[in-house]
Amino acid sequence: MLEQKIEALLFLAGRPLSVKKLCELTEAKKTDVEKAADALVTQYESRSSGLLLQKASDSYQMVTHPDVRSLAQAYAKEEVSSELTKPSLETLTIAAYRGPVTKAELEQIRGVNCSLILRNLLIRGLVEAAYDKTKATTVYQVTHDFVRFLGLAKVDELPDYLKLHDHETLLKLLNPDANPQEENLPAV
Amino acid sequence: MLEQKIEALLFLAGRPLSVKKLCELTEAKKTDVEKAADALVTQYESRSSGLLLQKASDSYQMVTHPDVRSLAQAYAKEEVSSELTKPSLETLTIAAYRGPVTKAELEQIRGVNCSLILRNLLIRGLVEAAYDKTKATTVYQVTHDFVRFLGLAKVDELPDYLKLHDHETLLKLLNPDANPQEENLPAV
Amino acid sequence: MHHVKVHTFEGPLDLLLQLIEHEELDISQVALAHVTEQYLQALEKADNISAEDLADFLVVAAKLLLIKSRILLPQLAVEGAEEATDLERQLKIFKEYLEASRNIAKIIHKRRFTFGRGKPAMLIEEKFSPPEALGVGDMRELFLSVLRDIEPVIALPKAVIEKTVSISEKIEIIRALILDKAIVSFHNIMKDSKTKTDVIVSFLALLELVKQRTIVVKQGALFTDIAIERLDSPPAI
Repeated sequence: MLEQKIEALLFLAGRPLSVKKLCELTEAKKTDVEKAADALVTQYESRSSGLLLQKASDSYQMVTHPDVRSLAQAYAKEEVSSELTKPSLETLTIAAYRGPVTKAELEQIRGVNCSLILRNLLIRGLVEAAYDKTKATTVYQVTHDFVRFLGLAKVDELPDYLKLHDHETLLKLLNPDANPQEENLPAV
Repeated sequence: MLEQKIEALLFLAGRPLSVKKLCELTEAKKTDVEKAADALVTQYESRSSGLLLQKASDSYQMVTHPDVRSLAQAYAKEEVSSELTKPSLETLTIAAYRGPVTKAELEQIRGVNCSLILRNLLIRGLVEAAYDKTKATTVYQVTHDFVRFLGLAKVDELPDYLKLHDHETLLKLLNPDANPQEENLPAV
Repeated sequence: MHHVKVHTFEGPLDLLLQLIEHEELDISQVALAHVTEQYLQALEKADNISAEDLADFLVVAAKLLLIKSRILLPQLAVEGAEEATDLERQLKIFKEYLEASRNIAKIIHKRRFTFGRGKPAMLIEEKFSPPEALGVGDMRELFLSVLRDIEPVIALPKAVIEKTVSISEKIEIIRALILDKAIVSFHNIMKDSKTKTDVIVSFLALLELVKQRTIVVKQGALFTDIAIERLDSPPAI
């Protein structure tokens, strides 16, 4: 059971975890944690897995097997530089015209969950997150780098910015008071 | 070797990867990728691992095992809102057993219009939409975020899956002529 | 006719199933005919049915009506057998998935949740990588297409049967139809129909159009002419 716990934690962390940290998280003794982690290291070596557990002086890390190194690099490249899909471009555009915008607003506008797309736009440095104290939530907007890439000084230089930023259609969708029929929307 | 590659990619990504994406990255054929990934799913289930590979529709995700739920939840600092209304649960059930399913089929089974409930489930990320070229219409299926509530490796491990996935009476209802070529949904 | 207390119901099939199970009957044509009146009463008392759900309830009401009339007046039972057995099958299938959804609720209740990782495992350096060939003009077009996609969502609650006809008025129409005198009055409306079967089939067709939200049925009072109006906007989604 301790082995499963350590395995799960090393996967979730994706980076080295010290023995001390593992002891805290699993509420187990140091000797037990080390014994279980070492057993896991052996287990990963013995089955021909695409993963390895690496032991450093006093920490453990789950990593990809050296045999698949080039693939790992291909994946890293893919995450940052593959062509943006249409849903991604739409989300980016909404962040530009409507930003700073909350995730909930983005999702109302697009009608689908945007978690994975936002994660990718953040990694690519196209969108940045900030904490809005008034709304008490995270808001998203396009980065300065992206605005410069478009050849603009500020985002409000986008064509029809004023008209589209507060377009009537958006207000109807996002402002339930302006649209009393929205009360009929069933809770999920 | 393909299995190791897929295992490494799912570990690196942490998010779901589609069969299509796995094919691109491994430069392997779809049938081979699916076979290898399914073998991995079984392998993770059979060894008492702290991890699980989950299959939802046409993608795979590496996740922590349900047995270490409380530890993993505490570490991931993830709030789980699994509260689902009755209509949501019904719609998700049909999508899980019958997916990919059209809106017409969903409405035929539930006897009510499902537009708003589907939109809400799409926004919550529990259902995803895809375009089915053969049927020339949009189809809906459950996502990893939903399967993660269940703690199962695959939706076909749900009770009575075969009966409800390939329900004889259901097929008769949807297609009274028992002619699979004809797409004629009867008027309700 | 005794009144049955029903719990909150989500849709017409949910309501039907509750009524049949309350009577401890198996799903059959006879059982459906048996609960028809209770179905209409429950519908009348319900005040939380939105205008757009009403159409779905009415379609089922029409089928119940057909089943009941087939049993009361077997001489009508020339056509429409398919529609009658449809509802029986539909309800049986609905019951299967309803039970499955209860099983799923139990599974979720065990809280055997699994967790993925929010970020990639390796340190992927945040690297500015803009989409190639994306200009401000493209972005304007994209934003306009997003707005166009929203239009039907906003229109959705409007693309329903107008509330001018209250639920109880519509229920009266249907209930009356079950009685003989209603069938007579229906003849007046459908003067051109040659047989009684024609009348019922026409009525079902009418309700199907209501369901598809292409027309609005209005009736000032019971037994006055039913006015049929075409809705301007087609259904949104």
